[in-house]
Amino acid sequence: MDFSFIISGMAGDGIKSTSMVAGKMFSRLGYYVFIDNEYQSLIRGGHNFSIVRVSDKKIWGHRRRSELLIALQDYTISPHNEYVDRVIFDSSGFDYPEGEGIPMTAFAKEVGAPTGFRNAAAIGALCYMYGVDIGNLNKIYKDAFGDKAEKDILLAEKGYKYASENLKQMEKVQRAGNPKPILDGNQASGLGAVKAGLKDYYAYPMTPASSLLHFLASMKRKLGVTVVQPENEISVAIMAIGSAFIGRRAMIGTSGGGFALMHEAISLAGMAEMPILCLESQRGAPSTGLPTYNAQEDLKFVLHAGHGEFPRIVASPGDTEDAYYLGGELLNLSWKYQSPAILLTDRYLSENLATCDIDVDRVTEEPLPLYSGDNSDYRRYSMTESGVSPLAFPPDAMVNATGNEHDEYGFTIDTEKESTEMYAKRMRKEEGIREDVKKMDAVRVFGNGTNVLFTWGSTTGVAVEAASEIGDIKVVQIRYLSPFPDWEIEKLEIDKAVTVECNYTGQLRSLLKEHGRINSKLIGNWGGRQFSIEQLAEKLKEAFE
Amino acid sequence: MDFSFIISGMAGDGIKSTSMVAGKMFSRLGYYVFIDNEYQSLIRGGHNFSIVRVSDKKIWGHRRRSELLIALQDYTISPHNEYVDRVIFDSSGFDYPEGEGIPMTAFAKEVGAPTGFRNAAAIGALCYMYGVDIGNLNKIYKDAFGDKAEKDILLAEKGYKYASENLKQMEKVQRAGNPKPILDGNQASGLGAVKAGLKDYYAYPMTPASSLLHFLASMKRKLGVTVVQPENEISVAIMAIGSAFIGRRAMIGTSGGGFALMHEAISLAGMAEMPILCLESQRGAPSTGLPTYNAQEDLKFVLHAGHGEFPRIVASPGDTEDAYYLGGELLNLSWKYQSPAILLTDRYLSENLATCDIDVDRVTEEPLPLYSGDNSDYRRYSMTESGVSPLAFPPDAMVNATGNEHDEYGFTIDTEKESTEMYAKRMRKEEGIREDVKKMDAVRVFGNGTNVLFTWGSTTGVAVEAASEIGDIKVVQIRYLSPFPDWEIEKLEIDKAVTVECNYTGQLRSLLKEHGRINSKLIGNWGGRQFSIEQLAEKLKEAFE
Amino acid sequence: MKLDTDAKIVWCPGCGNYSILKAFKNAVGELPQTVKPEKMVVVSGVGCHGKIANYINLSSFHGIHGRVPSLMAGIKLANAELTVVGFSGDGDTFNEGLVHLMHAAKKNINATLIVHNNKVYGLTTGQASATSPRGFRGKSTPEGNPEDPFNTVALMLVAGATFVARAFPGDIKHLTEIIKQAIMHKGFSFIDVLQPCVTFNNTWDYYRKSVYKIEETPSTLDEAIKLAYSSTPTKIPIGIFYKKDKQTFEELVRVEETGIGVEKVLELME
Amino acid sequence: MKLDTDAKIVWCPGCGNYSILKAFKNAVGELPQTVKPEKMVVVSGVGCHGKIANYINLSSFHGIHGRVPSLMAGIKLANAELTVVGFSGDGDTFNEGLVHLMHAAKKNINATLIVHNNKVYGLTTGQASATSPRGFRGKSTPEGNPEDPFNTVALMLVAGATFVARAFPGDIKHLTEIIKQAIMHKGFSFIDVLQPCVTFNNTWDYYRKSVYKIEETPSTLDEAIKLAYSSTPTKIPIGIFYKKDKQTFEELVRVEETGIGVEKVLELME
Ligand SMILES: Cc1ncc(C[n+]2csc(CCOP(=O)(O)OP(=O)(O)O)c2C)c(N)n1
Ligand SMILES: Cc1ncc(C[n+]2csc(CCOP(=O)(O)OP(=O)(O)O)c2C)c(N)n1
Ligand code: SF4
Ligand code: SF4
Ligand SMILES: [Mg+2]
Ligand SMILES: [Mg+2]
Repeated sequence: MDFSFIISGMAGDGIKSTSMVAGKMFSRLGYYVFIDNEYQSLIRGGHNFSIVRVSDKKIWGHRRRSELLIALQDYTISPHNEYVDRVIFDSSGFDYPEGEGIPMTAFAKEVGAPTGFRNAAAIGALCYMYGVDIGNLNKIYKDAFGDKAEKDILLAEKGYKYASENLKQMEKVQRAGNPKPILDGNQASGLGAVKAGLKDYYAYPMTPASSLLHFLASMKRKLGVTVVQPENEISVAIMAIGSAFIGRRAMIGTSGGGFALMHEAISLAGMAEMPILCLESQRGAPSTGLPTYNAQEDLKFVLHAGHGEFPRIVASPGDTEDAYYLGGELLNLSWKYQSPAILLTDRYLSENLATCDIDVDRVTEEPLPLYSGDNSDYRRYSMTESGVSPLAFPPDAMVNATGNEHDEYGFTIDTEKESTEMYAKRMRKEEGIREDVKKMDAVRVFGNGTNVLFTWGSTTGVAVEAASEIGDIKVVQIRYLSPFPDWEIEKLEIDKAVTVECNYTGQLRSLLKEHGRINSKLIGNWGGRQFSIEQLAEKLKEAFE
Repeated sequence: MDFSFIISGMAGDGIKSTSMVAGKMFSRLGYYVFIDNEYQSLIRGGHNFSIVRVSDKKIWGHRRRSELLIALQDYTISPHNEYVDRVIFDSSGFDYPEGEGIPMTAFAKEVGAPTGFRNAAAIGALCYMYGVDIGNLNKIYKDAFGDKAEKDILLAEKGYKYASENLKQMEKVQRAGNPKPILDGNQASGLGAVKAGLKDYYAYPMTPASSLLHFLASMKRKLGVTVVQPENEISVAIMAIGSAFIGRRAMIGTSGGGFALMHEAISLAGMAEMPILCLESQRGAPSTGLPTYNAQEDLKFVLHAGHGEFPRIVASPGDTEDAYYLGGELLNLSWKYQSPAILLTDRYLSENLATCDIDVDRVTEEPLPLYSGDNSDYRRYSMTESGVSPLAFPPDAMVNATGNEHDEYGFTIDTEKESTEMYAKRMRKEEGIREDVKKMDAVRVFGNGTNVLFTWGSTTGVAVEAASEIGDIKVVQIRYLSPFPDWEIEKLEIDKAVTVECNYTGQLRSLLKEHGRINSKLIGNWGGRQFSIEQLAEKLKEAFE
Repeated sequence: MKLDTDAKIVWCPGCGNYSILKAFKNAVGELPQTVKPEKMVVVSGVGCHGKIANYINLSSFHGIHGRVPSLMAGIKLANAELTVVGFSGDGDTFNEGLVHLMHAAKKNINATLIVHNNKVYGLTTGQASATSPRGFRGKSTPEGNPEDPFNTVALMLVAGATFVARAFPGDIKHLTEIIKQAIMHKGFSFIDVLQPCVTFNNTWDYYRKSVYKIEETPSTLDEAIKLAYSSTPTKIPIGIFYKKDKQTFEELVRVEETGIGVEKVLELME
Repeated sequence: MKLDTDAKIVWCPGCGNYSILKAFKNAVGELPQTVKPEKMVVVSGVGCHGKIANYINLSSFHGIHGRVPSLMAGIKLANAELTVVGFSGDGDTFNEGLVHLMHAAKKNINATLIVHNNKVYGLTTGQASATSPRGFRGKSTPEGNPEDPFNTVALMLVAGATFVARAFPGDIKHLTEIIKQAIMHKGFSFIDVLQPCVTFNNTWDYYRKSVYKIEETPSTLDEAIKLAYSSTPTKIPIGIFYKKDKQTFEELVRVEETGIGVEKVLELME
C-alpha cells in the first residue's frame, strides 16, 4: 500500500496542521507517513500545500502523483490538476464542477466555528473515505487541543457524515502495527542532541531552522533544556561558547544567512577549543533567496566556515532517523574534540514530517576527556599527542580560555616556536576525529552494483526510492563531509558515477573530485524544490543510460 | 650589491618610521629596497624590528642574514645576534661590550629632543657608514616633517659626525638611478583601485588591513576618495553595497575576523549583483590569533565566502606592483560582472615596504556595461545570454534591487521556473569572467624546467629569489584563485611539484588537487612568519631532491 | 506619477502595513516640488514590512534583515542628493541591527527611517522582539517574554537622532503628515509606527483607545525624553517628540575633490 | 589568594589601565566572603583593555572584539552561581558590539561590565571610536572626527541597566568602591571608566580637573538621565547614577527540570 493525497489552500488556512492531523490518522494505525509541506514566505494568502504520503513500508520522500486533492481555495487546484485523480473542495467557498464538493465553510458556520476550522470537515471526510474509525480522528484532536478540540470534533463528524452520504470511498485502511511518532528532521536532531546531554539551546528565528527553536521552547521543561532567543545570530553563537566554557552542552540553529554571521564565533570556537553544535538548515540562496524553499547550496560555505585552520566536523543527515543519530553523534564528537560541529541539513528534511523508528539508545551522552590532575595547576591547553587537552570547568579549576594564540595555560603568546606547536596541537585533533568517524557510518550505502549514485542530505531518501524503482543503482550517501570519508570512497567499485544534489555547481561532486578523484555526472536542481521520486527516477534513467 | 641591516627596539621606539627613513636614503639613490617590519600586538615595549634590504636589482623579500644591527634596546640584540656581523647600539641607554656604541639618548638630550628622537642619530650614523651625503638624509626628514624636522636633522648630523670619528665605514653606496617610490602592498592596491575609478572606501580598523585605511584617509583629497570608518564590519560591507547601488565604485578592507562578519553582505552582493571589492589581508588565525603576524590561512574560507552560489572573483598578488595591478583589475572585473571580488593578501605584503616600478597606466577605469534603452522600462536583472544585465543607476532610472530571488525588474518571486532561470543567469556570468581572466595573467611564471614550485600571495617573491639561488625550478604563482586557472595548469610540464604556503593544511595544494589533479609536496609554515629567502632555499633543496 | 506597482500585496487582510503604505504614498504625493519622486530611494529590511519595496513604484533596495540604516548610509554617501526612506521592522531594527540604527542616528545621516513596530516577528510567525511587552507569549516564549521592551523613542533621542516621532496607522492623516515632515527634515529622522499585526499581535483596539496626539513638540532633549517616558498603557503619545538642526554626516565627510592622480601621488611617495 | 599572574604587563607606562587593574584587584580583596574568587570569571574583549585577562589570576575568557556582553550572558546562563566581570573597550562596546551591550542591559543579566573608555581605539593605534569627541584627529579622521560622541551613561540608563556608574582611574579608591558595589549588585551593572590613553588620547590632566563625585545617587530614572546629561567639559560627574532592583534574566529563563527523557517525548509525538 502506497498512496498520497494533497491538501492545498492559502497561508492562514492551516494546511500544515491539517496535514499533520491527517498524517497522524495513518501513523497511529501503524503506517509510514511522509508529509512534504510547501509554503511561501507570507502569512496570509498565496498557495501552500502539503503532500501526505502513506505506506506500509518505510518511505523517504514525496511522490508528485496523488490520488486525491483537498482544495480549500479555488486557485490552488490548477497547479495540482495534472497530478491528481480526484478533487475534493470547499463547495461553500467556490465551485469546481469537475470536483466533489463538501460545504466546509457552511459546516463551520453551523457549529459556530471560525472559517479557519473548516479543514476539520475535510479531515472528517478523509476519515470516512479511507474507512478509518472517526473515534481515532477525534482522539487526535483531543490529544492535540484538549478541551479546545470540541469544534474540530464536531466538524470532523459533519465531514465524515457528509462524505459517507455523498462520496465514494477509497481503498480501506486497516491497522498495520503500532503507532509511530511523527516528527520533522529538526525535532529529531534536537532530540538526538538532548539524548547526548544537551542543556542549552540558543537560536534566532530563521526558516527553516525555526521549527527546532519552537519545538524545544514548547518542550523545554519536558526536555530539561534552557531555550533562549538572543538579539541576533552573533550573540547566539557567542552565548553558546559561554555555555561551553562552563561545561554545559549547547546547541544553536540557523540557516545560511544567520550562519554567515556566526563565522567569527566559529573561528573563536576553533581557537579557544570550545565545542558548539550548530544546525544549519539550507534554503534557497544566496542572500534571503527563497526563504521557505529547499536547497543544498551551502556545503562548501559550511566546510570552510570561520577564518583560519582548525578541525571542523560537518555531517549531513539523509532522513529523520539519521537526523536524530547525527544530533547525538555530532554533539558527542564536538565535545570529545572540543571543536565546532555543524549538522548541515536542508528545508526538505528540516520541516517535512515523517514517521520514524528511532533507536533511541543508539545515542548516549559520551563521557568527556576530563582532567583528573591537581586543580591548582590546570592547563586548559595542555600539550598532548592526540591534541586533546583534558577538560575542567570553572569553578572546579581556574580555566583561562582565549581567541588569541596562547600557551598551555591560555595566556597570549606570539613567539614563533610556541605558536607553531600550539597550532599543530589543535590540528592533530583531526586525526582522532578521522579515526572515530571511521568507526561510525561515515557513508550509508543502499543497493548494489557499480552504477553509483552519490547523495547527501535529504536528497538521499528520494534517491534511494527512485533508484530502487530503476534497479541496479547503488546509492552512497556521504554522511560525514568533514572529515571527508575518502577511505570509504576508495573501497567503491565504480563503473558509472552520478551525483545528485540541489544546487547548480555540484558541490559534493567537486569534493569527490578532490578527495576521491571521482569524475561524476551531476544531476542538479536549484529552483527551490526537492526532486519528487518520479522526477528523479526519470533523470536517473537518463544519467545511467 | 645586496645587503641588509636591522633596526630593533621596542614598540614606541619608532622602529617602523626609522627604517622607512633609512630605506628612503637608498631608494632615492635609485636602489631597490625591501623592508620587513615585524612587530607585536602592543603599543609600548616588547620587541619590534625591521630588516632593511638594499640592492641594485629588483628584490622581493627579506634575508635573515644582515651586516648590521642597530639596537635601541639591550634585549633586542640576542634574537638577532647569530644573523648579524656588527652591532651598533645606544651607548647612553645600556652597554654591550661586543658592539659599537653611539650615545644616542645623550645626543637627543643635547639637542633638547625627547628620547624618542634618538633614532635619528642612528640614521645619521648609518648615513656616514654607507657613505651617503648627509644632505640627502636631511631632505628626507624635511619632506616628511617640514619645519618639525629640525631636531631630527640636528640629531642626524650628530650621529653622522660621531660615526665618522668612531665607526668603520661599510662599502660605499653610489647613486644608481632615479628615486623610486616606496610603499606597502595595501597602499599599492588602493592606488590601483583609485586608478580604476574608486570613489568610496569603507573600513573598520583591523591589522594588517589598516594601513590602507590610514593611507587613504590621509590622502583622501589628493586621491578624490571619500573615506569612512563605520561602526563595524557589517556596516562597512553594507555601506559599500549602498554605494554600488548608486554606481559609485567602492572598496572595503579588513582581515579574516572582520571578513567573517561580512559573509552575509557578500552573499547579498551575489544575489543583488552588486559589485564590491574587498581587500582581505591575512594574519595568524583562527580567531584573534597572531594579530600582527603573517599567514595564508584564509584561502578556502574566502573562496567560499557567503552562503549559496554566485560568482566570486578572488585573486592574490605576489608583490607590490602586482598588488597595484590587481587592485585595478579586480575593481574593473567586479563592476563588469556585478559580482563581489576579493583581493586576498597577507601581512607580509600588506605592511612591508618595497620600492616599485609600477606601470601606472596598465590600469584604467574600464567602461561599464551600461543600459541604453528606455529608462521608463529599466530592468535591473534583465535576462541576457552572458548573464550580465546592463546597468543604470538611480536617479537616472527606476532601479529595484533585492536580496530575495526576483524577476527581471527586481521584484520578489518564488516560482520554480523563474527562480531556476534567474539563478542560472547569475551563474552564467562565471563563463564571462573565466574568458576575461584567460586574457589576463591568471598565473605568473618565473624560471624554467619541470621542477615546479607553486605559490600564491607574498610567498611568491621569497620563492622566486630562493628558487633562483638553487636553479632549475620554475615558480608558478597562482594569481587568480577563482576562477581557478586550470587552463594554465594543464599547460605545465611537471616532473616534481611542490607547493609552498604559510599554512598547515596546504590549501593551494588542495585546489591543485581538485582542479589540476596535481599531487604536490607541501612546504608549510604556520608560526606567523614568512620564510626568509635562506630558509626557503634550504627547504626547496630538500623538497626537490 | 503612479506609485502603485503590479505586485500582488500579500500582507494579511487588516494588517497595519496597508495604512503605512497608504500614508507613505499620500506623503509622496503631497511633498513639495523640490522632492522629486525620481530622486527617491526606498530601502527595506526583511520581515513582513520588507515587502513594501515591492509595492512602491520608486527605486528601491529590498535588503537584508537588520541592515536598513547601513544601506541608507551608503546610498546617501554615494549620492547626497537622493531622498532616502527606509522601512524596517522592530526585530530588524531593535534586535538584529540595533547597532546600525544607533550609529545612523549618531552620525545624523540625512535619511528617514520608518519602523513598522508591530512588537513581534511577523514573517517568522510570531516570536517576541525587543519591543514585545513582558509576558508576551510567542513561539519562542511560550511561558511569556521575560524581558521588558525597549523605549524606542528614548533610545533614538539618546543616540542623537535629530527628528524623532511616533505615529499610529489608525490615523492615516496624522501618519502622512509625520512622514512628510520626517522626509523634509534635514538629518536623521525616525518614526516609530505602532503597527498592529492582526495575526500575531493585534493591537488595533488597544492603540485606538490609548494613543493621543502630542500638542507641542518639546523644545529640549530633556523634555523630549520625559515625554518618551510618560507613556502608560492607557496614554501613549504620538506625534513629534523632538526636532533639531544639525549638520549631516554626508556634508561633513564626502570628498568632492577629484584628486591629483595616481602618478603624482606615487611621486610623493619617493 | 594571589591575584597577580606571571604575564608581563605590556600596557604603555602611565596608561590608565594599570589603575583599573589595581582597583579591580583591590575590590576582589575587599569583597565579602560570599563572593569567592574561585567562583569568579573574567571576560575581556580585544583591544588594549583585553589583555587584562592575562594579568588577573582568575578564570577568564579573553574573547573577541565586541562580544563581551554575549559571552558574559552565556556564562551566566550556564552557571548562574558564578560572579562574572567583563572588561571591554569603548570601540569594543559602543562600536562593534553595541547591540549586545544594549540587550545585556535590557535582559538584566546578573554580571558587571567595566568599560575602559579611553575614547579611542588603542590597540589599533589611534582611530576615533563612538566616544571620541567631535574633532578628534585620529588615523582615520585626520581632519577631525565628524561625529558627536555617545552619552554612554544615558544609553545604558535607557537600555535598562539596573546599575549605572562612572569612575576615573585617577581616584583608585573611588573606582575600587564602585567596582565592589557593581559586583555586589544583583543585575546588570555597568561602569564607564574614564581611562586615559597616554599614547593616543592623554586625558589625565583634563579629567583630574573636571571630575567631581556624585553626592547622592538619583532615586529616579528621570533624575539619573538628567545627571547623565549634566556633564560639561569642566564638570564631569563620577559615581553611581542609578541603581534598581529587578529580577535577573537567568532567574527567569533557566530550566532547572531534568526532563522526562527522549523516549517519553517521542511517545508524545505519536
Ligand atoms: C540574518 C537573518 N536572521 C534571521 C532572518 C529571518 N527573519 C526574517 S524576518 C525576521 C523577523 C521579522 O521581524 P520584524 O523585523 O519585526 O519584521 P515583521 O515581519 O514583524 O514586519 C527574521 C528573524 C533573516 N532573514 N536574516
Ligand atoms: C572583528 C574585529 N574587527 C576589528 C578588530 C581589530 N581591533 C582590535 S582592537 C580594536 C579596537 C580597540 O579599541 P577599543 O575597543 O576602544 O580598545 P582599546 O584598545 O582602546 O583598549 C580593533 C578595531 C578585531 N580584533 N576584530
Ligand atoms: S503577520 Fe502581522 S505584520 Fe505580517 S502581514 Fe500579517 S498582520 Fe501584517
Ligand atoms: S595605547 Fe593607550 S590604552 Fe593602549 S596601553 Fe597604551 S596608553 Fe594604554
Ligand atoms: Mg515586527
Ligand atoms: Mg578604547
